[in-house]
Amino acid sequence: MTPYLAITDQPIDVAAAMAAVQTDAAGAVNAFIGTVRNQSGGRPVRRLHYESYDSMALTQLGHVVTQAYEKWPMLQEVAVVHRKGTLELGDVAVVVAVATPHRAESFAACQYIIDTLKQVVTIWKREEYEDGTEWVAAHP
Amino acid sequence: MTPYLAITDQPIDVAAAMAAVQTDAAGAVNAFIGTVRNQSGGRPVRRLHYESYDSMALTQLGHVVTQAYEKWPMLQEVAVVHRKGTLELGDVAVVVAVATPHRAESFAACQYIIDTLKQVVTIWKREEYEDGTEWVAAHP
Amino acid sequence: MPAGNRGLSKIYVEDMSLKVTLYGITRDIVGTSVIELPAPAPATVGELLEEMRKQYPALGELRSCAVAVNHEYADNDQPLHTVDEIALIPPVAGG
Amino acid sequence: MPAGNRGLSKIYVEDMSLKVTLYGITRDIVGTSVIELPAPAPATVGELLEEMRKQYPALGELRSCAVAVNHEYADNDQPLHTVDEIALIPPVAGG
Repeated sequence: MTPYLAITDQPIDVAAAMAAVQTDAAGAVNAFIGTVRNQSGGRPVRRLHYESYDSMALTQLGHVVTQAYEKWPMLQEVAVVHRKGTLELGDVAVVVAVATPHRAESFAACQYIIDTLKQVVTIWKREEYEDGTEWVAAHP
Repeated sequence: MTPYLAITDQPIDVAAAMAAVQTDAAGAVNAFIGTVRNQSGGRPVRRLHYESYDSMALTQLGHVVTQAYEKWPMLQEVAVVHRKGTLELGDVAVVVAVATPHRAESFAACQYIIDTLKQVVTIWKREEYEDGTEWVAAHP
Repeated sequence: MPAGNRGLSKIYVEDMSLKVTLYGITRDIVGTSVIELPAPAPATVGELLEEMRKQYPALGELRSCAVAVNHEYADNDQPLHTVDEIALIPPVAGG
Repeated sequence: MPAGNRGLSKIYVEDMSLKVTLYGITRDIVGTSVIELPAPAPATVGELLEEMRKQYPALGELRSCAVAVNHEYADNDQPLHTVDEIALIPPVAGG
């Protein structure tokens, strides 16, 4: 039940993260994969740069996963891997994988983790366009 | 946008199904993986046997995916692979993967497809226990 | 539709035999994977189900038993033809 | 808590300097990744934010700017100590 949480500057191995959560007791695995889109708000994106405050990000990620275990006691295994550094179009930025005995909870827990991750985990995204860069969500 | 739908007696390549849906235009991929649990309703399960009426199953699966495209017009790519034959504990029975520009729709569309698949797709499951077998859900 | 065609159709229905494919627990109940119903065969899905349940009462104990015609779920009033691909569909359990 | 300890604590706060680490757009605004605030340094999270916004008004234009103390989000009334790991946290955007 120890969650597999990581922040890495290496390409994410999605299959490994999903394999990490599979057990014979869990019939359902839900995985969310966030990839680099070629546009953002209609503006063409060339690549992304993720910056992370690693030690705090892992602390906060641990809190998020603990909350998920509290909300869904049947939650069995969790893996969250977030990439940092420079990412090209199509690269995997984040994978969240959860295993539960039944499928409805796998969807709910996975969605809770990615939604909450986006609110509290100390990772920042800088989008690179044809004509400059911008920190995402920095200004109102 | 042509969905990748398959019923196979070979082990499912989850990574291939997920790769099949990834595009530079879709930032979000959600995948559901159903695996063989070691118990069902508290009763230990030794293995599963799936039987499929393939031609109808693929027709019905096509309807399900078409309905998903109607409900979520931003849905970009869909892959559904279901295994048949004899499966051991931990084996992947089904994978549903969808790609959308934003993440909320990826969860909703993926869940719709697996939920509806379970209602209409002509695949039958026979659970094998220590002391016999049973067709799942056959009787009230 | 001319009366002649209606008469022809009627004769055709009375003469036809039907093949019904059985899956899952319905195959176990009937004891074979294809059953042939000789003429005069049921003319509609509803008549087919009635005939099958009469011959194999265990079919009536299932949670549900649908009929598929050419890969689509069929209503009771759908007519059946020799060329149709007909199947009994017990409760599905994929996923 | 004895009065003597309170007095000691007061002297300690007035004497201390603080190091604040800056991430994302706050580093761009301040122009460095670590800023050292010499004694007398702000005694609480709220005072730190007030001081930083005074020196760098662009921080006030952000959607939000939190302070983290030892990897946890901190309220305005949380006291600060030299040994704390302190960071400015502009709006996060992971995932």
